Amino acid sequence: MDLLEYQAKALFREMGIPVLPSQRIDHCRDLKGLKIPYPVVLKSQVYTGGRGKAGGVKFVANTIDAIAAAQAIFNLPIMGQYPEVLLAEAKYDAQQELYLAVLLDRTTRCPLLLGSIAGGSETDLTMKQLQQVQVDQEFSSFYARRLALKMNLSGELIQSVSAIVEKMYRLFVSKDLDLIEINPLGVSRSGDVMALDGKVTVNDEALGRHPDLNGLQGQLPTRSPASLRSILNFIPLEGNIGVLCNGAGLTMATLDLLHKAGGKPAGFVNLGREGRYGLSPEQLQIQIEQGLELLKQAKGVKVILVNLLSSIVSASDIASAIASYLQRQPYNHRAPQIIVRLVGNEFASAQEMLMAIEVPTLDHLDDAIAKVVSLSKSKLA
Amino acid sequence: MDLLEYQAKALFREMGIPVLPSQRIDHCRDLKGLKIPYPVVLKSQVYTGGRGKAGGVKFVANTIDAIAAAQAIFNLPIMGQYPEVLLAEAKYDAQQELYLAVLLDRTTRCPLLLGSIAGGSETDLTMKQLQQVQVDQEFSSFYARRLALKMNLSGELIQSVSAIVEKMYRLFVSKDLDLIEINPLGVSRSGDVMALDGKVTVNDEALGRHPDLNGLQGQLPTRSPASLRSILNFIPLEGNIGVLCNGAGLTMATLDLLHKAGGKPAGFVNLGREGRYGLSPEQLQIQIEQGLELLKQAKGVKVILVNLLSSIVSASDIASAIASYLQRQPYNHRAPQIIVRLVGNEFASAQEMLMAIEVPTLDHLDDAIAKVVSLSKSKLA
Amino acid sequence: MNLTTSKILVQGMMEPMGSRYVPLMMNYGTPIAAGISPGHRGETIGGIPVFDMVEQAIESLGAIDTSVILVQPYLVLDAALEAMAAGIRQLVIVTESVPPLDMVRLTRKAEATGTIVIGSSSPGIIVPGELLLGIHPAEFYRPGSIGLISRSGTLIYEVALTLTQAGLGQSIAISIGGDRILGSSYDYWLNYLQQDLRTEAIVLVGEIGGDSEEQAAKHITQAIDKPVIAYIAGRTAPRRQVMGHSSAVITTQITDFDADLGTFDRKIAAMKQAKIPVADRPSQIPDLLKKALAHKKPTLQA
Amino acid sequence: MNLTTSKILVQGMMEPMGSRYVPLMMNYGTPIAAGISPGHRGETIGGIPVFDMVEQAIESLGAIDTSVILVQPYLVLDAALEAMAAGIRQLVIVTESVPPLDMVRLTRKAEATGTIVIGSSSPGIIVPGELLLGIHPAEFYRPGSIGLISRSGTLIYEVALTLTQAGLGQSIAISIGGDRILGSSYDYWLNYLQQDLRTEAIVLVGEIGGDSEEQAAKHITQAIDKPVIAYIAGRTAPRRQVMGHSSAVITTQITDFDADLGTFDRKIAAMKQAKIPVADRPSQIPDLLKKALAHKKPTLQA
Repeated sequence: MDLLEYQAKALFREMGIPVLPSQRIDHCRDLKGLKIPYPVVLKSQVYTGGRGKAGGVKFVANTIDAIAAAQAIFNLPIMGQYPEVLLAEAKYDAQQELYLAVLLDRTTRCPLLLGSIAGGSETDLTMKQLQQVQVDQEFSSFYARRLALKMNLSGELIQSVSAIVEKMYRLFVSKDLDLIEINPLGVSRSGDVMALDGKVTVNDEALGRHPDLNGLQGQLPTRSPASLRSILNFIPLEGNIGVLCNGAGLTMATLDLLHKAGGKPAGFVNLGREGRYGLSPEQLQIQIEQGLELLKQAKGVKVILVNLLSSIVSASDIASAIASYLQRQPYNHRAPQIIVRLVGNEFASAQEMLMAIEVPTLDHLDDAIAKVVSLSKSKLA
Repeated sequence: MDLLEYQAKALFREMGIPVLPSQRIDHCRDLKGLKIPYPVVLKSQVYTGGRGKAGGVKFVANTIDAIAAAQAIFNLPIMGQYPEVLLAEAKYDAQQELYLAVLLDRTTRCPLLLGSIAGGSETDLTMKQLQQVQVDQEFSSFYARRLALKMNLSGELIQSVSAIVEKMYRLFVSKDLDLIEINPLGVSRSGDVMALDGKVTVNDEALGRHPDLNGLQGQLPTRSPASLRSILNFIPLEGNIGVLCNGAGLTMATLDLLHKAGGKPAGFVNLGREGRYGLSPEQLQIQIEQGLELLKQAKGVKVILVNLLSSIVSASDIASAIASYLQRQPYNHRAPQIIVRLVGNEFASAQEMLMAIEVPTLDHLDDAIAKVVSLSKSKLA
Repeated sequence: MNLTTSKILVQGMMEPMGSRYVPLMMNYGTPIAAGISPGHRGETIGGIPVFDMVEQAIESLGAIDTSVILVQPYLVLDAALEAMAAGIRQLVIVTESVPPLDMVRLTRKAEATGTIVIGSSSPGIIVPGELLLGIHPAEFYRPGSIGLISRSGTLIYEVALTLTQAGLGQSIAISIGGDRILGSSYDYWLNYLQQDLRTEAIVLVGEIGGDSEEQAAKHITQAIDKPVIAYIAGRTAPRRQVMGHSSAVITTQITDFDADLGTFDRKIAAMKQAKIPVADRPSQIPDLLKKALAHKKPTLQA
Repeated sequence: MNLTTSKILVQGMMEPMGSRYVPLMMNYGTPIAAGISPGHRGETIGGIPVFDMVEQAIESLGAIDTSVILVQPYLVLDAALEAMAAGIRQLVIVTESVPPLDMVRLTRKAEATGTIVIGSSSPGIIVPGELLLGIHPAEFYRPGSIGLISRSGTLIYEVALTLTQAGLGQSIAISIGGDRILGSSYDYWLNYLQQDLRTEAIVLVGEIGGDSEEQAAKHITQAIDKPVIAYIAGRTAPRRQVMGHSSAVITTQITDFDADLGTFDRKIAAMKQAKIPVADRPSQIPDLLKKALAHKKPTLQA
């Protein structure tokens, strides 16, 4: 889960990372009660980068300018996103702008500290310019100093920058973050440092144990792991075949096969692996129904392919879940046609059950793919 | 630094260890604004144990009784201590009372979890009755479960008690405690647990990095380590010889020698080792003067023995610090006589300087001891 | 990993996954000696005794080789540390979505203690006809000589089924797990299969994200001389970058697949460079295997 | 501990203790190769180069054996971890009052990496006439054959002075440190002295609190055959229990001496049981030593 800049900065403040005085602006009229002295920077609060170039950041010197600028920013989409809030922040005179980040490196299974003396929004950072330090043992401040030295800092900046990196790391660990980034970290003429912009991505899997962060998304905070909840998502693509599948690998393989056969997926619902802690056989059946409903309602879906493999839910249980869903639907001649691919000892009875309600049911994946693609191209669109 | 029960419970509450609704009572009149429904327990807030038996804990059923009981408790010294505040707390119906503690075992260099199913204020716990678990690697909850099993708990109590132990451990580490104790942990008929009394000792050396705890002593919180500050303490004993010494080992040896020679120490000031991070040679000289002043003002001090060994402050610098202190004193025929023991290359010049102002100066410790003891027994008391 | 003399434990015995999968493992003949669920000491499931803690089970039953971990995601780290502290050196973590920083701590401890960890988010290991350490659907597998490794769950079932239907049984199938931070790598299991006498050929069922397939390709060139066939899922998967302002720098994530970027093309290129035949669909794997085995056999007999 | 081929580093070079004690060590001939103080790279003290980090110094000067740590108490843990991460395996921590839980983490890492730690709160090691790793006052010591070990600072100086004045020089003097959690034990240093060719007899200068003297007495019976003389300070020290409601249970503390209870009587009893002569005042130590050496010599020459 990504945080907006003002949410990230609230965490920075909590951890003692210096940030400028700032105020959240929900409406243009909030600017009349602004407590920060002018000049002020107004920043669009969106989840994407590049807002500066897009016009989402404006410096203003008085209330009249501020209201005009805020109106413009509220009405400016950035990568398709309109901001719901702006951040009004004091101006800072940075002599130098650094880039700092902490993230988890999957290959080495270690947190990585990243830094560059070429920070700032204009910078196109590449792997090569970034200095890296692997936190290969329990963290201690010297890892942060190691980064500062690799960044070629010297004198008092070694201590002031590594102190920031250390706080970023503590935040990273204490809040289970996927990423924490400060770009730029402004360095003033006197050597003081200030987090001028920040990005925080919270790990979704750990969100359940951070109710404070969980609440930032506007959902009710919960203490249960993500995998214990059962919120299904439809991920839209651009074709006309809906896919209901379980497991990321099998879902990807199914999409690949559809493409290869000339089909165009309209999107998919992945019910997830069976290792999902809370997923009982009964819940799998409920999720099949929810998944079919999501696909039915999705834009452009003409044919649905159900491809499910399970070690504990039999083919006939899956079939009866599909059948029970379909039997509750009012007749609609424009409803997507469903093709089911099932396997296992009970395939025959499952096939019989579904054939009886005119749902083609196959056990070979390639056959099911061919059937679905051919239907998706038929005239009955 | 020991915390009072109500301070310990504030930490418990912060960490999610269940405590009863309670209210701090500074004056009897505070009881009129009591927000906890009667019956209520009033408890003397003193640093020593055994207050229950001493009459420092009273159950009261209404405001009139409460005020009378509070007056009695405020006027009841426990081991010589009068309480400055009381704690008014709800009553709890415990079916069972457990003992739990976490402390650091010096020999194994590991935190120890302690527990007994025979908790409560009446219990005379001994090493043998207490179950112990060494936290020999990074902590994880299973250490707490290991304690619960050793305590012979079963069923749901394993989880509820080990959850408390885990929170105690987290508090122990996050606040640098020397000791955290819950005694008793009440267990209700329904299996709920409640910390009914608690004791927390904060590590003095780490206090500088916990300004929140540091402030509890009524001093201004500071972030510097204790050894960077220079507060000298006079530790009173019962004789008439004051000792100014540096280092615990040498101070103890000096006290032992005085006793052995028939002398009676009135107390001592230990200037500490030279490894004290912030102690410069100049500060050592200032501390010598402060130490002498503390000893001069201490009750019963007739003779003062100065016994200082240093690798960076020469005998003549020590001598001049003593001389400069004495020369600033107004003449007082009852001021304690000072005997100085010094060593090193500059002993001769140091001796000369001090002899000139009639301060006997010797280089052999046994000789200095003999001289001091003989003076302490002389008629000029 | 030693699968032959295993005495096996299940952590999370009385929790949802335990009660669901333990019967499957038992029916397959897996020698489960005990289950762990704090507070449930003295109970039994299908004759298997339950203990409060791992060390209690060991005290009562003697040393245990392997633990299958089925507890909820936030308790996996503690369960694994408990097992390692009790001397268990083989862990199979079936639970999905363990927080990555928990896995960092877990794998660090595993390295320090010499513990083999499979998962997290792994259906585990199946030795067809002999042993099920995890949740593979047994009916898809048949004993044979093909070793399967994958990061996927259901996709490895699909491939096993395809092989079984083509008359190619399996010597063993292992999923190293689908979470971001994993206890063991393809490389470890490639070495295992290389040494496994029953395995004649290997199928690596990969997917986009990360760089473990690329690493495996390199490792195969250097250390594996049994035939290897690869299949990589995700050629057409949608992409989304989530890293931040300088997002393209390190890593990106694929929407809903919880996989860092490691593009399909890069993985295929790595396989090609290592001269590993790549199937373009699961149903092509049996043919490629048969070809490779036919080609390889004379060398083996020479 | 290897003191002969030492290339030495000082962490905290530009901090108060560094600037105060480094000249003393240099004057004594200690081969200090570099000092560390973040932000001071490029500066020098008495010709010794200063670096920002330990690894920088090693990169420039080659491997370092030993680091003397003089940074402030809350930075000791990090300094020690930095030194260990850079491969240094001998640490002398002079700084006093390091928080105990920091020392727990420090010593755990030291054990894992095979690092010898002296201190915290130790004046360090002196090899009279050769090497000063710490802050012992050199003028109290003379080269000779008596090995000194202690937990104290100034008290070990007192005993050394007494020996020197009695014509008994010292082979080496080590304070293992006065803080509650220490990196190395008497036992380790007793073994060192047992093997040290120059050491003919050992003086153990103990004090009340803890049980390290009791352990040492046991260890001497089992593993040390050079003569040992003990002196224990604190017979008359005031006591105060600070542990809590069940205070007598585990440990108590002696007012202002920062020492857990280990009573004088118990320590003396342990020494008696191990047949170790105990001096009742520092000035008695030379006589006891001379007796022990006279008694022992024939055996050694036999």
